[in-house]
Amino acid sequence: MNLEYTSSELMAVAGARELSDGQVVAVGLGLPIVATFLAKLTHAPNMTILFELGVIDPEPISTGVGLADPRVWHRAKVLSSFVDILGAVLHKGRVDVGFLGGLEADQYGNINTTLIGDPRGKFRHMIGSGGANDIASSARKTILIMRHEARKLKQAVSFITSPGYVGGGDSRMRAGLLGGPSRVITDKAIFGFDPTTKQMTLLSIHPSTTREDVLANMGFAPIVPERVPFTEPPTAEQLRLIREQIDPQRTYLG
Amino acid sequence: MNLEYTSSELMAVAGARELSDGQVVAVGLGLPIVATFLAKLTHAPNMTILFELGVIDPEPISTGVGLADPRVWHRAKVLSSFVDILGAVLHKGRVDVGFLGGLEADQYGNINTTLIGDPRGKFRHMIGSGGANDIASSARKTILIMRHEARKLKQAVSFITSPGYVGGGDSRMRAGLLGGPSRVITDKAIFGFDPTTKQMTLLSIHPSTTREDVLANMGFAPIVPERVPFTEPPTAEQLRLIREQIDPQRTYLG
Amino acid sequence: MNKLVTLADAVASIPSGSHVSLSGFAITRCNMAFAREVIRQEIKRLTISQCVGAMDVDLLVGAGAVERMIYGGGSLDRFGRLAWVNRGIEDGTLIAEEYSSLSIAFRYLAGSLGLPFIPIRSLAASDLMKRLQEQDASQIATITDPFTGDQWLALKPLLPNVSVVQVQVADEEGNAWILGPRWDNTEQVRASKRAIVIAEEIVSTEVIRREPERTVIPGLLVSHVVHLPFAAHPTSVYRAYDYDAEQIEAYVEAQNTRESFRAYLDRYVYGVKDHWEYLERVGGTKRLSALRADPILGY
Amino acid sequence: MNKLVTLADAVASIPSGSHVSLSGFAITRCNMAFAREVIRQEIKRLTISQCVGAMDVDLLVGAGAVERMIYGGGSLDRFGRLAWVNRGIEDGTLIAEEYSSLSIAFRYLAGSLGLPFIPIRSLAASDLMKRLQEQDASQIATITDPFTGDQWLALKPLLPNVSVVQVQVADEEGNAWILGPRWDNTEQVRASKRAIVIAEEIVSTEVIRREPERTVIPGLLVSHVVHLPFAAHPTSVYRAYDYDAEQIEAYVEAQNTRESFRAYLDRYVYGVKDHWEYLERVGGTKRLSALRADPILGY
Repeated sequence: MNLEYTSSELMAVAGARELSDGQVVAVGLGLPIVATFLAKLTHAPNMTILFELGVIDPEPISTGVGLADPRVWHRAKVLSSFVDILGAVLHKGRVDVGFLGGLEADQYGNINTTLIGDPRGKFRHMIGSGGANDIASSARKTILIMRHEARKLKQAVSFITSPGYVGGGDSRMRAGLLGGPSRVITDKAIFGFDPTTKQMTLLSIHPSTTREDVLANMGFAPIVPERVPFTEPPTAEQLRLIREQIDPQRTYLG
Repeated sequence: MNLEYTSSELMAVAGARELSDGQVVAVGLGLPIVATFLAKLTHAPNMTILFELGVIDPEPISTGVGLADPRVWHRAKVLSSFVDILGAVLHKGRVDVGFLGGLEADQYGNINTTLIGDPRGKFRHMIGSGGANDIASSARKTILIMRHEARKLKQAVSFITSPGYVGGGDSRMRAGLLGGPSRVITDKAIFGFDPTTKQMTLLSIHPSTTREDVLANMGFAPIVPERVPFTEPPTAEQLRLIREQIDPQRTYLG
Repeated sequence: MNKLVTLADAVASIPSGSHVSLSGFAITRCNMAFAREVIRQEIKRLTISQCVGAMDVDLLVGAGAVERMIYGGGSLDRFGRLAWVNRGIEDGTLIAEEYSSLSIAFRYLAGSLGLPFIPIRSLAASDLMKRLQEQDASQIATITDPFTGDQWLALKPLLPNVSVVQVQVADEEGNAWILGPRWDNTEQVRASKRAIVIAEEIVSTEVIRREPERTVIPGLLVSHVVHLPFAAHPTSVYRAYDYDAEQIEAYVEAQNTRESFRAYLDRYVYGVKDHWEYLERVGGTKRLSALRADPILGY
Repeated sequence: MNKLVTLADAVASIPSGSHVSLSGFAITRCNMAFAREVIRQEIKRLTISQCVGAMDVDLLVGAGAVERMIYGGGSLDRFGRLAWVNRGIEDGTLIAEEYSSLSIAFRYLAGSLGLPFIPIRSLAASDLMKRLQEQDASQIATITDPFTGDQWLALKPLLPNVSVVQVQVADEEGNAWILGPRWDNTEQVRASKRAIVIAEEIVSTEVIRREPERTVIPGLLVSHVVHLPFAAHPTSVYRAYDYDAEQIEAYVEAQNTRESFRAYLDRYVYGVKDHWEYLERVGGTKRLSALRADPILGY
């Protein structure tokens, strides 16, 4: 069976697949919300979902316009505070997966959502951290979803908002940080990280693209194993859930 | 007019007189509750009353059996937590008056509620601190209500549970503590503290007693000014409020 | 996920030697049925922590289940003293680390937020601090405020193995509401590795979702949920039932001697096979109905 | 004590140069009417803090009322960016101390509890930390855990002069309930010297006494209470009204140039004498009725 799907839908499905039942997941804005609720509605019904501002286990009516929208807090089991979610769950060390979107990332999974350009010269300021730095610092592992473009997957980011493996090797651990990035999911491929050097490593290529296309659109050379499989495509049921239930207004899947 | 009253009633009235309208008062068990609610019902209607376990501005049905009794939380405006009351109000520095009962006190207003006897030998263990140490450490000032006996007003207490002026002079300040005791109200007299040496100083003698009786029943010699007035007796209205409204079961005024 | 189990199963999850934080305060919301079951299961060498020592810990100490207490003082309010705790301290059979209410609450708070330590003004210049330093110098330190140079006391986070918390309302996942003041309970639960929730009422998660602002214990922290009406008897649960003055007085009377206490245990702990038999022994439905809280007053 | 005043009187209590913490998060519970009145009263040189920068601060920055921001990043969610904040940072006219949500929340928490500083794992190895250290080395320090010898970052408490908080329900003393998540609001209020409560509904203290567990802001921290329906418009207030998408889009459109923003201010801030005239200008009762929250859904 050949299904039509968008690259955003594939990213959401790939993200969902990285989550296991019973995990505690801190979710950032955008596609991570779609991916997380897809997992919850399929193979991970006992997952606990956290939004930084004080929300546990909502059943969103839609993805809303963002975390400030009561549509995404709908039917939550807990409505509390930053200190309760980012402090007593995340900083305490109880978050299994932090699920973030990114503007720019480098080969060690360091994320920039603060500024584009030269921080000491001309730059354009963006959204900043929110809870992203906190999640990237204290979650047991982090998954990043972002667009695959050479100007976004950079050798070095303009500004490290949320640290990945910092300068590679054991530099993250030496900075006193737990966990670290486990996956980067783009619209062309899925990456992991080398266990020793902590460099980004190609894990799978999306069906619609090629290895050359993946590598030509990156600002650095990831580790590429000899055999790289294709990413598993979405199922009809996953697409139906995304389109009819999770993001019917196609806010994030446009 | 000559009114009959008990020494406990006089102590409660004397305690109430030390409180001003608009103050934030952290109240311990026993007579302090009676004194504080008497002030609230008379000259200090805008006083804020705190109980350590998470209670603000209750209207007790009776004094109950203690702080664990819902009768004393009745009609509170806030029901929260230790951290909220002892942390965000007291430790933050917002408590004007801490109102405590004591088992033993020494000439510098150090309070013992932990043990009687020799802490390194034979002793009898009592109630310990609860919030008393916290209140004595962080309130702008502390008022103590206790029985007037030589074995309770001691040269040195067996154990400093809640510090007063520690060793006198500036030793409290040097320990990093705010405020300090302002009054000790017993069933025979009212004491203050010398502004420099921080020794207990006789301020007034209750109408039913004498200067000799006061001094004979203390384990140390307080500073005694040349002229010591008599303590002002309760009014008929104060007695009515205590007996009919605040402690009708005479739990504390027996 | 449905975490409902029997009290016996929840208690059996606690190995001897564990650090357990209890939710009681003097004579209210005490883990009494829990304590009775711990005694029946012969769990020993417990470390018990709570801000204000309560009837739950005194019963456990009296029955020999406790090795160490970390607490801020306590009593049975006007009913009496924590006689077994006091005696254990007096004769040296109980290791007691005595703090104040706020210093225990701050230790739980530090534990709940993953802080390495927490500065505090309390305890300074007191014999509480002196004795704590003598007992175990590794629990309290002094630290210099890096911004002002001032000296502060620093407390270590308190990290119980399990928190046992008596609540009015929970769902089967452990999402729970506490009515009335919460004293140190929410920090205890967050500081602990896991929590056991003992609830007077179990409601559908649909009810929890209706007022999620009230969920002070999130289910993700909870390992077991026990549905057990009158679990705090003879202590009170605000808006559920009042304390049973006669039964607390019987306990205080029993505290007098080893023998009278043994008789108390035989009658109310060892002599009943479970909580339901205990409730019959203290007077059954008739007595318990008399304790039921007035819906307006809450006690 | 009755603390009810007009918005104008509450705003007049804030001198230029004050540090004000705002209760908004992106496009919800923003202090919009407050910000408009601050601009009309020409209060200047404010320091504004909040965990997540929101529409309230962007309007204030655009109108030139803000000298310095202490915040953890922010946006107008899918509607757009904090364009004035961003531009101020880009051209150097705004001093911005940028943190993360938790590091701001912890700074408020330290302020609220009277802690001299608070340790945190966040910010380490990030350029946020590097830039903060360059900006003002006195705000962040490293500290050694006295128990383990580990190095930690220590943050200074955040101590605003006044906290302005948009709530659903308050009494005339300022005892207030917040429905929905509270993000950093309760720590902001406790860390601040005093608070101004802006309430959609004023209830009798009798109502507050009925469910005192819900009182997340105690009146003792509050200096002024303002009763002002739709005070957060065009942002939302959970269980009161939804965001006004058209009006937020009009704001985003106006962010494009100095001129278009001046026209926006003339129309919605300077061109109206008070909040009631503003509400008429954005469509009056007909428009506002359309935004009223569904009683079940809450938006």
